[in-house]
Amino acid sequence: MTWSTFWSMGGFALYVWPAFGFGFLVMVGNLVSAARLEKRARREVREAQETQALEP
Amino acid sequence: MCGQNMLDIEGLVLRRGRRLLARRIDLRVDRGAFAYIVGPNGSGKSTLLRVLAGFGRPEEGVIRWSGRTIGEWGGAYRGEVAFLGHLEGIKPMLTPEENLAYRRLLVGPTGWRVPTPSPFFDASALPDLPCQRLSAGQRRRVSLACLEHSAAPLWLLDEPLTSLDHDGVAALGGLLARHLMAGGTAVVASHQPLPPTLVPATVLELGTKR
Amino acid sequence: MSGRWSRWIHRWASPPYFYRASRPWGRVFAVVSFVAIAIGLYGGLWLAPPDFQQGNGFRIIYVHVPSAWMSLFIFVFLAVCGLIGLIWRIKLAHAMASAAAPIGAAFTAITLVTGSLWAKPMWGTFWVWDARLTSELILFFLYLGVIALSRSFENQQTGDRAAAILAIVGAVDVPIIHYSVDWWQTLHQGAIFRGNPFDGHLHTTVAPSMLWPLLVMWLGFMCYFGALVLWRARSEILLRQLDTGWAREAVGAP
Amino acid sequence: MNGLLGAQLRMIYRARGDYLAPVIFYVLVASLFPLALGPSPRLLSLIAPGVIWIDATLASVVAFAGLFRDDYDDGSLEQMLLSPRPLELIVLVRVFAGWVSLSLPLVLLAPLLALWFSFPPPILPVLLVSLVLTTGCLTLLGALGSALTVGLRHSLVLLPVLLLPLATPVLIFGAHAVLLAERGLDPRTPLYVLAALFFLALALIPKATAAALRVALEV
Repeated sequence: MTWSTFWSMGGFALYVWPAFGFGFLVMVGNLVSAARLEKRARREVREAQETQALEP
Repeated sequence: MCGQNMLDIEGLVLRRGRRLLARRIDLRVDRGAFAYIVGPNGSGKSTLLRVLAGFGRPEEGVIRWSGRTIGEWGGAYRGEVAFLGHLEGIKPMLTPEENLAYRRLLVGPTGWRVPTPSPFFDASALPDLPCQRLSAGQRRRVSLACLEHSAAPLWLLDEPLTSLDHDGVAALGGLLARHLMAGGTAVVASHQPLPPTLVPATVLELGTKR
Repeated sequence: MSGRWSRWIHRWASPPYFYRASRPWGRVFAVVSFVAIAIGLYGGLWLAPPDFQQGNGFRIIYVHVPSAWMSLFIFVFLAVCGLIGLIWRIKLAHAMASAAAPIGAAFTAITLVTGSLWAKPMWGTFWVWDARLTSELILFFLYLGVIALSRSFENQQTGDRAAAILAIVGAVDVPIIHYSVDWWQTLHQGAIFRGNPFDGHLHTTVAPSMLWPLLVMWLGFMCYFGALVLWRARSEILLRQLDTGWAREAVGAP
Repeated sequence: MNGLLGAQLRMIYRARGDYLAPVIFYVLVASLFPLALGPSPRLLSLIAPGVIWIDATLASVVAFAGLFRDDYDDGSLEQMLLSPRPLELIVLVRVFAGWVSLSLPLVLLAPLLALWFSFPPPILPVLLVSLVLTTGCLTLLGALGSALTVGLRHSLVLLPVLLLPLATPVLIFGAHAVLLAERGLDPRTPLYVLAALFFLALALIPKATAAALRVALEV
């Protein structure tokens, strides 16, 4: 397996790399959405504390 | 020890959505007596009655009926309770008589009894039309007629007086008095003043933070 | 025995304990998944010899097959969490389910896209109503249904429990869908194409040098799912316990 | 239980206006296909099984979206859940009444559709049997969908998303039973599988529907 055949994937580069690219993109996207979910959760907990603090 | 037909609520904390309602509720209603729940709108009256009927679970606290918690009662608890909510619970396309017959099928032979000596709310006295064509007061009378036939010992009534006329309120007074004399128990939530004949064993004020 | 077992469940089912204890486990899974995927890619893309029939195009199976497997596994995971949540009323189970659902949908999407990217060189079109791709497509709609249902109630608990019921019924239906789509495909076998390269590959004895990267990738994806679902579940359990004391401390201390 | 069924059927008869709507929907959609694809009998008979089954599936979603909605709105759902009788049985009676309200007209209309789509008459019995089993499964699924979304206002959009993936096996076997019959092949295999699916649904779905109703009222 030389570098050149590696990149060209024996002529299938047009299909192999987008497939792995899409897979990688989605799996990283999952991480981003998980981080955003955590930020939202922490924010809502803080908001809940404030509203609770206001009530007598 | 809790006697037969005795409702005992300890340290009940109710939640609606994200708000905790009222304060810890402690209530004991003996056999043959009823509790009267008052309080402004949104103070949790309806939520309390729904939780007592098994719709929804309290955040904390224990509800015991005749010595056993609702969890211990399990499915059998359904036969013990008659619940009258904001909604009448009757089918608009059926006539009053047919609604009574339908409720009898739902409740089954054990949960049904013929009111003696004479019914306070007589379905046959109402016009024989589909209930959707009756007035709100008449529909309320149909659902109270269904309640009258219920053999369930625990009655949970949420705003039962709405849209009742003067002698309707008196009739409800008589109905509830007869149920209590027969050894039943009840919890009533209402805005309107109760008929003078009914004296609640305890009055629970919801909505004020102790 | 059952004492230890139920103690283990009660310990893990308590949200505060889960919130603290799941963090180290999440890190372990993350490291293992990173290493496994790296090794799997190296094995699959570099070491494995090209397939005599499909040349290097077959390498797409190293992302297609593990993600297809994950999409099925996670749906069963949803149903099991739903069952636990409904029967024992463990709030954490519903949090795990609503954490896992989007990940499962993502893996199903990966399967569909990589599957069609594989179909193009083999049959000349991106989409082929092949049995596996079709049932994967239906599985994708099942995922969307479960996620949509769980988010359409303003009372989160009702949403969780309704989605749990749908996930359980869906999980019972998945094998039926697979069987019916397979039967449907054999009926129309002649209509679309001669052989089925998917089948050709998986049932014949795959050379070991091609097989081990597949298993390593599978391990990598499982650990990736483990790390991610624990991370998302921590946020989901916070969202379900906003007014509790432990949530305050958990958020207070970063 | 037969009393309960009698009451349900009387209710359907009384409110027959909104129970006929799905049937009219079914016939209307079926009549659109010749307009869209041209009247040639050969083509129509080719696509007929697919058209009838997709049409029946959509009609059942329309028909059963509000199966429990009316009970929820007028409060009788609360009384149903408080009834000491097993909720699964009450749900089953409700489902059977709903099935009668949709599938009986559909089965009676089958000859009309056979005419429209130039079906060869000998396969009408296969069409009827398959239609009865298919509507049976679809009614059960519709009841489950209605119970899951009973508390929601705009469930007509959500319901198809929930139901159609679950209904695909019924669609495949239902349509292909008639397809095979049309080609003169033996349609018994898909019919047997369809019957098996129906009984599986009959065993599982009422339990799930009862659980969904309890979830909706937080029992």
